[in-house]
Amino acid sequence: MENLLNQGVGLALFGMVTVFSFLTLLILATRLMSFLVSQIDSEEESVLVDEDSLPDSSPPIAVIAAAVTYYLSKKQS
Amino acid sequence: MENLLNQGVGLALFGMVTVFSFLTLLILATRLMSFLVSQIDSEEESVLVDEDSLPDSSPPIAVIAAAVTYYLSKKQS
Amino acid sequence: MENLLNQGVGLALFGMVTVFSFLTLLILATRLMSFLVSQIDSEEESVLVDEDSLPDSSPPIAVIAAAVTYYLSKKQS
Amino acid sequence: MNQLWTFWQSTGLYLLTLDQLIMILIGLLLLYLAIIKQFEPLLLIPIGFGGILSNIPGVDIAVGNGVLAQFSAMGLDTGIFPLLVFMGIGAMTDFGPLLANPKTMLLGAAAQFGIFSTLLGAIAMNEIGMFDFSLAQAAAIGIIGGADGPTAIYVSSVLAPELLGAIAVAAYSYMALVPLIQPPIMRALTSRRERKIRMRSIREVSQTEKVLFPLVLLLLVALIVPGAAPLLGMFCFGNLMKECRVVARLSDTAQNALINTATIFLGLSVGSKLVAEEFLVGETLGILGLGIVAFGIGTMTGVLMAKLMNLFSKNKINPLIGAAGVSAVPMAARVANKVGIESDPDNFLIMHAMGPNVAGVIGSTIAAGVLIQFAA
Amino acid sequence: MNQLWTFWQSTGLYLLTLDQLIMILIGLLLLYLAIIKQFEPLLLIPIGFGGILSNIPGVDIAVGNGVLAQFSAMGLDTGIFPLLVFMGIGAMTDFGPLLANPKTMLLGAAAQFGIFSTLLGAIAMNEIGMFDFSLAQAAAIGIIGGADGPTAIYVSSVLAPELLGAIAVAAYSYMALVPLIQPPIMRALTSRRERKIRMRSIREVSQTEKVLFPLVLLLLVALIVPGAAPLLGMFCFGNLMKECRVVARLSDTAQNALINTATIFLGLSVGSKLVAEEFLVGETLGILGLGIVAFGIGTMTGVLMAKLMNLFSKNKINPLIGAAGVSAVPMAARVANKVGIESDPDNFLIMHAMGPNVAGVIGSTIAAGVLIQFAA
Amino acid sequence: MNQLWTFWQSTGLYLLTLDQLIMILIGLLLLYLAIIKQFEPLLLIPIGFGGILSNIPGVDIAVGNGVLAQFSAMGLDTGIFPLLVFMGIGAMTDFGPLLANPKTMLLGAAAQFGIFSTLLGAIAMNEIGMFDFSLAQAAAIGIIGGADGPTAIYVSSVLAPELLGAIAVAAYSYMALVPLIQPPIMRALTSRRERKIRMRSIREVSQTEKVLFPLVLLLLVALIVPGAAPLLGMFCFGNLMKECRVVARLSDTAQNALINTATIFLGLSVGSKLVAEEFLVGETLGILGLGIVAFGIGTMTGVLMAKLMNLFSKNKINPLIGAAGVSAVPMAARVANKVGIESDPDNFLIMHAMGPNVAGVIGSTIAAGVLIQFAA
Ligand code: NA
Ligand code: NA
Ligand code: NA
Repeated sequence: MENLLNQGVGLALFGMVTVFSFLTLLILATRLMSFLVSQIDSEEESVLVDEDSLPDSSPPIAVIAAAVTYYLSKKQS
Repeated sequence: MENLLNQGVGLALFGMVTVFSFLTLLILATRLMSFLVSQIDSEEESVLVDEDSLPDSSPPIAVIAAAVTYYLSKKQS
Repeated sequence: MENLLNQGVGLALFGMVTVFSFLTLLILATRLMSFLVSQIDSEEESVLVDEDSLPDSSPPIAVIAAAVTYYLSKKQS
Repeated sequence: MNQLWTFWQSTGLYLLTLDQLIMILIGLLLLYLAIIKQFEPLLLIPIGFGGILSNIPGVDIAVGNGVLAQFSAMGLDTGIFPLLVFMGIGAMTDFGPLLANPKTMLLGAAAQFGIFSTLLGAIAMNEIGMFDFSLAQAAAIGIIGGADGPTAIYVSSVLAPELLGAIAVAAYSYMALVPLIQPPIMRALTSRRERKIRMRSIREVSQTEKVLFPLVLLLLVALIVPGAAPLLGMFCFGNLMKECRVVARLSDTAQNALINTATIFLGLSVGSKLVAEEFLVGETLGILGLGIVAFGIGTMTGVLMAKLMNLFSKNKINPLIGAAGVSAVPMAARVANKVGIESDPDNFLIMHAMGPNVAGVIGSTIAAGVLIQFAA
Repeated sequence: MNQLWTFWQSTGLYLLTLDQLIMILIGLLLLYLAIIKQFEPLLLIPIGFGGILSNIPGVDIAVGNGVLAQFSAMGLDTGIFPLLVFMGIGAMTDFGPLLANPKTMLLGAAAQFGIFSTLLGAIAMNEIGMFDFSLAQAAAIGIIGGADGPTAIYVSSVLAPELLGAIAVAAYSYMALVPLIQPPIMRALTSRRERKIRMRSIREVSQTEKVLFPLVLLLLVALIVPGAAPLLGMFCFGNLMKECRVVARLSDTAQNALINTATIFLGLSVGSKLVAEEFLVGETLGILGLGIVAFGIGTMTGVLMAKLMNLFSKNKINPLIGAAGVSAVPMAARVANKVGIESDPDNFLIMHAMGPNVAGVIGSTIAAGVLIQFAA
Repeated sequence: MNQLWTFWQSTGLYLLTLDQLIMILIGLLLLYLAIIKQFEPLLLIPIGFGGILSNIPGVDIAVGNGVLAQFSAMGLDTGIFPLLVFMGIGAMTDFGPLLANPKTMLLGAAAQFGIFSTLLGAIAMNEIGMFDFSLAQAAAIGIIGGADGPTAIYVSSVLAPELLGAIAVAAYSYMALVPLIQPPIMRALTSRRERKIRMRSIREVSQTEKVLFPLVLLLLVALIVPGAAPLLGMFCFGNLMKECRVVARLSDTAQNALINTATIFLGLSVGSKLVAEEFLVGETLGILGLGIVAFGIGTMTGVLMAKLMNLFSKNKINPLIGAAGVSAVPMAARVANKVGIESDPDNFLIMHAMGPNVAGVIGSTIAAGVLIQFAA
């Protein structure tokens, strides 16, 4: 019984700390994200959702291949 | 075979009686329900579906607690 | 390994022949279908989807019964 | 060459049996009835198409891990699909006309004679040595007389899954044939004067009554015929969602996306039961024959009950609306209206017939509950 | 005669126990609350109706192969239904107000004190010998303080399925009671001057930020509290589908047909847990009592955190919006607005309160992740 | 301190492996392609997001009782999700242009060379010792050349579930890249004069033909390639529901709520296959390489077949529409139209290209049936 109480207090403290830490980090991450977006947006017009755009000429699918290759080469060495 | 015939006749009779009894009771219950509704409706305006209403000040959730308490007290005695 | 190569070449040839044969037959079947439809349509007005039509007086459900009967009679003989 | 021979042996041309060919033709016939004759297309198109798929040789569709076998295991063997369809029908049903004139429920009771006389008919066929139906099978056949598709499918999935295909096909086909089956019987049993009876206009029913009715109905079922509670429970739940008006989004989904999805899956699952070994048997003929008798008797007893009630009541009922008691919503109510107009072009019976029509749904569900409880 | 006796023994009238009668009455009470008082009707109507169905004697509905037992096994025991509901809520959530003023996330963090103090309260009840809750059970009870329905159901399905019925009923009931529970606490903890604080107008948030936010959130969860990833993952997925604007048809289905279907099934499944043996126990009283304390403490700590933040910041926060940090979206935000208007009829707090309101959802999901990871 | 250590060991920061990090980045890349580049977003958003969820360490999402593992077991391993998507596509397909000019089906046949040459390519990679693909794996890779998402997923779920993630990613990525891959090949193989060929205007097709076509197609499949019957059967069923016009509510649900729900679940399930151990292997590189070759060869053979047909026919076909035979509906047809307009701004090929485009779907389904029957 004593043990359960200890466990409970521990879990409660720890849980509350985690929730606070998480949301504090989220505030920082969100601010950083918003800051970066505002920097990029001021440089160029919004890149999002251009209905008429077709894929451009440097297919980023190649990046997947590159990532896998790189990963495999590192693994083998 | 004879047995199946007996069973079948019994089930048919019994089923038909049940259907009739049920719907007769349902007529009575419906009439009673409509009568009670008309009585209540004539006293007050329709209580149903008032979009703006917020829960009133005597939370009926307490009734659940009361019901469980009452039930438990009876059970223990 | 050699075996897999053989299997692969066989499957590829055979698959391509099947795809071609199938679609060639489908061309023929489609043309036949369109021809028959045009013949029937020229005789009568379109029979499809007449919203007001009720089932007519010769219930084709009888055909199911007839089919089953015929089938069973042949099977028993 | 060897590979060509293997291929030839894998084709439908080589593998197709006569049984399968006949079943495919029956599937095409059901599609024809559904599309051209507009026989209950919502169910008969999936059933017919599923029937064709199930009889394609050389591939597992309705058996093993086939997709229709999986649909069937998921929602037909478990009863889930017919119950979801029934919930959706509940969410589309208006009990107003019934609440305005509750005594017409008796018409919905009387028309269920069709169910029980068909049950007896099936047993009589046993007696004369034609078939060998068990009590459960006879009960499942009887439910065709309930003129209610999901109820028929649910009951046969419980009592006689091996007859499900034939029973579902018979139930939906005869429901579609109601405009042919009923009018001659209705005319034969009524005088022209009776057919001209005008009924009093229907009172307006308050929303409170409509909200309370599914609960009253459910509680009465719980107290008297618990076996009907799964079917009627889902039906009443759908109806309550509709009438309470505070969960419009749920009611909307129950009436559209959910019932449509369940109908597609239910139809395909029923179609998966149209395999030759189960369908091309003498019993199917017996079921088709008994089914039409069931509809006839239900129509008859509905009309006769209306005439009987008129002997004791001063507010006369037009006996034509008794025929609507078989269910077959809303077809049977429309037929009552149509036959009524033949005798008096200004006498619109449709609203009066909706009462017994939905009462017939309740009645056949109660009958179903009794059969499941006592014939299983 | 014998058959009549058998029939009588099959009726609900004969079989009904006092427990079942009480549970049916509780089911009717939930329907009354949902329909007349409009207590979270989307969930309480299916829960209440399911509760009635589950207590009908003599037929398997919530047990064995009954339809509600099957729904429950399919989507409640597996967590699928609450996760789908959560995905749909994600697709309906606008993080704009939160992104405009991220520091209000702290309010959503503070209000989760309700969860953990309730956990301690449950353990305290053990200490004084009232109950015998395990740590997992205490954690599941605590989550009621999260004021978020699907999260509460998900957590209890993992940690304490035997308490699920009572916890779900308590969570939804108290969420509906937020307009009664919160205002007195909010008024007691704030001065009239504080309640009149006007907040700066909210900046416009770009679409790019809205698209990136669910991904930032998910990645942070993945790195820190993986246990919250199933819940928050489905939530962020729904939100991304909405905000990215290139899959409007998927987002539309997630917000309508899919969430509605999942809600119907989830509610009925929760209802299937309202069987007498599990619900009519002393623990239910404890849960109901602890639940209201949880809401009260969450409200309190939310408001106090706002006051604390005002000590260190020049852009003052109206402490009323701290109460919205409990979640109970969007009810708690509306309550904050309403109480604010009492003091200053021109001070509309609703948009400012939406930030902590959705932060409260994130906060309780993180708390849920911690509880699942460490109390299981 | 001990507890902090336990917590630290439970975080993603501690648990994350390099493999998982790479896979999460690949998931983010897929989302970028889907949202910014609009690469088949309907599938790539769920796949990419599912891929991220599946690589979060310390929690069961794509394994064990995790929600994505359950979706996958429910509908991907069983084939149900791709079949439902295919049914919905059938309900959205108009066979009119194909029926108006049936001989263009040959273009849809020719373009399937891409499938079989890729199969040979995979085996050739074995021969030179790069990989060790089995016949079933080679066949599953080949189906990428079918340029049809649900078909590719269905076939790989049957023949090579271990490659499903890579195959699905490749198939959808290359389908999105069709506007880049096809035009150079089309221009290289045709003269400017050929590209200017104007085709005769398309005859109007009667509704009767449209209703009968899915049945004719299904029966031919049943007789010749039963292995394709599950896929083509569901496709034809969807199309029949649309064209018969008597079940508009079912067709509507198949085209909206049902296909959207199936797409969400299918995408997440495919995402659950993007776990590092299965995706970060050399085979994935081989699959990506072979996939682009498959699209190229399919385009080539489609165009060449059109030129071949022109040798024997007086009604000349514009060879650009041959490229639409690869499927990739409707992207490939649009590309044919666009390349045609380059040479003659008044020559609209889109309707002519829709015929081979949907014929390509039929063709790849037949190819899939052959592969499933003979490579399993
Ligand atoms: Na009936
Ligand atoms: Na919360
Ligand atoms: Na293709």
